Amino acid sequence: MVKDALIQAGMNIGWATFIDLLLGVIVAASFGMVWVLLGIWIERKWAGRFQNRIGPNRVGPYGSIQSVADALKLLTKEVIIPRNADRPVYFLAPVLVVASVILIAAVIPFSPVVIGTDLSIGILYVMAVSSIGAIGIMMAGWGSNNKYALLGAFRVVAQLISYEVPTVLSAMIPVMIAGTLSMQGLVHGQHVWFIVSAPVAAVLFFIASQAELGRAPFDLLEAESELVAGFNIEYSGMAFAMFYLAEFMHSFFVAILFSVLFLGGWRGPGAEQIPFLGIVYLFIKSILVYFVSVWLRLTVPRVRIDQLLNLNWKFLVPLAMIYVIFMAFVLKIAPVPDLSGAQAIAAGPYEGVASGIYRLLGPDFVATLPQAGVLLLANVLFVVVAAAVLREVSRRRRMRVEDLVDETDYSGAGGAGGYTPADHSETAAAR
Amino acid sequence: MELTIEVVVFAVFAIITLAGALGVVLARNLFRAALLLLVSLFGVAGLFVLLAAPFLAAVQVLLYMGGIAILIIFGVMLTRGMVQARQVMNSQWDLAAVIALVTFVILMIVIVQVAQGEGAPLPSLPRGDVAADSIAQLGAALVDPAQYVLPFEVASVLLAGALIGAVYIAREDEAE
Amino acid sequence: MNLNEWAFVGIFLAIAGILPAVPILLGWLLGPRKPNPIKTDTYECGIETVGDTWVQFKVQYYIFALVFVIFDVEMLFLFPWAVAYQRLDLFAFVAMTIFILLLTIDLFILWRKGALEWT
Amino acid sequence: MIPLWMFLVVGAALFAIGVFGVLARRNAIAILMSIELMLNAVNINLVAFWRYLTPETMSGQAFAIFVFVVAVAEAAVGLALIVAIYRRRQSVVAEDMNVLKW
Repeated sequence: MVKDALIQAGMNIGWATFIDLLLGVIVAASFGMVWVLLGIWIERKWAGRFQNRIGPNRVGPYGSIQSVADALKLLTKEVIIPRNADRPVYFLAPVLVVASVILIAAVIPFSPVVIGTDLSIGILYVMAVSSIGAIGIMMAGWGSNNKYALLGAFRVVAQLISYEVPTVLSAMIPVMIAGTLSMQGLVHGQHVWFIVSAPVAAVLFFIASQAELGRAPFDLLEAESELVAGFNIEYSGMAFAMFYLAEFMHSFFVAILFSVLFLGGWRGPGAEQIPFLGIVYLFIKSILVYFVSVWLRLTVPRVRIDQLLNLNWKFLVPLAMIYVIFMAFVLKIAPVPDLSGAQAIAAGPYEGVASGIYRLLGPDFVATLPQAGVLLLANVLFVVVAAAVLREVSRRRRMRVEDLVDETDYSGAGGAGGYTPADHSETAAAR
Repeated sequence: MELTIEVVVFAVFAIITLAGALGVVLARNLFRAALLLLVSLFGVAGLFVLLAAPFLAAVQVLLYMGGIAILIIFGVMLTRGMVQARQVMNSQWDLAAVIALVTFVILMIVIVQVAQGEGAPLPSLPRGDVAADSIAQLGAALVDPAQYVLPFEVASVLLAGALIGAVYIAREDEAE
Repeated sequence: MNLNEWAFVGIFLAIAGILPAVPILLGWLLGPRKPNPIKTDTYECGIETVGDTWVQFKVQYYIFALVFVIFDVEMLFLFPWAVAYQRLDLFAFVAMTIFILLLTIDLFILWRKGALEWT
Repeated sequence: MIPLWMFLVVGAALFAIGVFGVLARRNAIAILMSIELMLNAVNINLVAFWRYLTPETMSGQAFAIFVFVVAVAEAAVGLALIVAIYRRRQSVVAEDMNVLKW
């Protein structure tokens, strides 16, 4: 639209394209930044309610411009640079961390027509871009030249890269059903929401992505109520604010991502016809997901680092891998149906109950329902079997631990199956 | 050859790649060298995009920058006594420079000869477009018994072996 | 392939770098700058810094990174396979099952050997 | 469009830089990084030839993927060896690893 207007105004085609793209980029990129100002206020209000207090209420109506005031305050604060800091690395780190989050906005499908750019590798692009954040954190740890910052950075990076495995593996299921990596393609492929056809993947993705955010209950390296801070200990003023900003922006983007992957993105009644409705639907879904994530953050106690890593490597990753094979198998039994027949019925000349239902609910939805039902049943079966196996495994382990405790044999450090204190947490995680 | 936007973008990524690579080789501080390796790898990802292989570009970022580079940085930290070396190059660095230069010159001669050769000169335009569903084609080719399924399974054996072996080597010996 | 969409990503890359850099720069310009030796000292809860910054790290960090990288490669194979999955035959399923099972078995071996313990 | 030889020149230059790094650096991890550079140079060439000569098949991309696999395996085992040697000898200088030298 802008491009055509500019070309009509007599501008060179190349420049018109460039300005068109630039405008799109600025809108998409600042979306996150603007959201943060609002989102922080919303989250603080929620947190206040959860903890039986009011939350911010001084600046503006209901404290709604508190975040703006905070940002202005931070602007006037001194940016303390540690004497021994590796300066270029020290200042590049927050930039890289924020950039890695903002870049996700480029491929978020807000509605059938509103999307930054619909890359053919959409979801892979998201995963690739967010994996850069780990490097930014590593740089922050190194650049500060502080042993606690470096240690904290190591821990965060170990957490981030560990949980990347189940995140990506569970995102593989929607890709498999929709048969595309493009974000719009994933939304278009969801005639029935993927949370129905692949609920286990949705749960896995939600847990793993919460850990990737580094928020409670997985925020052990910041742990503001217990430790001083993690990798960002030497940062102050605006430089620190950037890490904060990245965290908030990321948590909302992950909620959007979850909605796109599992809750049908912008899908909803009438979204195809009125693109604006799509944006509203996506926001409602994302806010709901975001609320659940904040809810978890405010009510679940923090995990220990060994529990964190055990949960990932001994539970989520094996489960996700077997689940991928399992879903692949089920998809061979119940392949994604051919939708042309359903559309023919809906558009067909004859009247009747079938054609009426097809028209009312949408032909694609009705035609996909049986397959989604089969997938749902298979998922339930998977959960039942997995739970039975887990119960059995943890029962055996518990018995072994009890036996060993009876004999008070604590000597077996290491070795296959030997009792180590870590086994306690393992049983806890398995339960 | 005129100076189109594509050529400019190519030049930018080529310079990023090569400058980063030079930095890796020359940097005193090993951590900085690892960061410059990231820069170089990013440049290569850009070249992949220009070559219509966005999947490889994304994998380059996800796997090389987010995986191998992190692994290397962890390795650097574990041997941190060596991060800041007094002497970066060994005694035969001058010889090494000559060999590298000779390698480059020979490769250049080959490229120039082939580019101007009569048999099959290097094309300046791609022969045809990449299919729109190239990623799906790639996936199909990897598990196609007529194409790459054998290397594919061998790759999994290699990875499995490398994982067990590397963990075994890296772990502290329990006997000591 | 449409290079225009990648031009978008390219410009986005630049903007994504500028957006966080500007506030930091502004903060640095607007805020006070009064460094003193105690303020710019390495922060360690008020105690003077002891020893070198470069404490020895546990090799366990490296082992987790190692396992992660191997599984990252697995993902690299899984993505094109998942995209193509609908049009593939049963052989493709078996091939990928073998691939994934090998790595799963690997993970279990490491687990049994205690390489995944954080002690 | 960019002619093919420009990609080949970048690949060649990257490879030569990698060769220099492998031969000249003392630190074993730096040598490993240089090897990664060389593997990347190979990948540029593979993908460039694929794009210009056989874009209708997926051979170039498939080969590039297998190069990725080799790069990962090499980095994983190589770094593990270096870490183990460092623990034993407190050094990662390639010239110091001369137990087998006669």
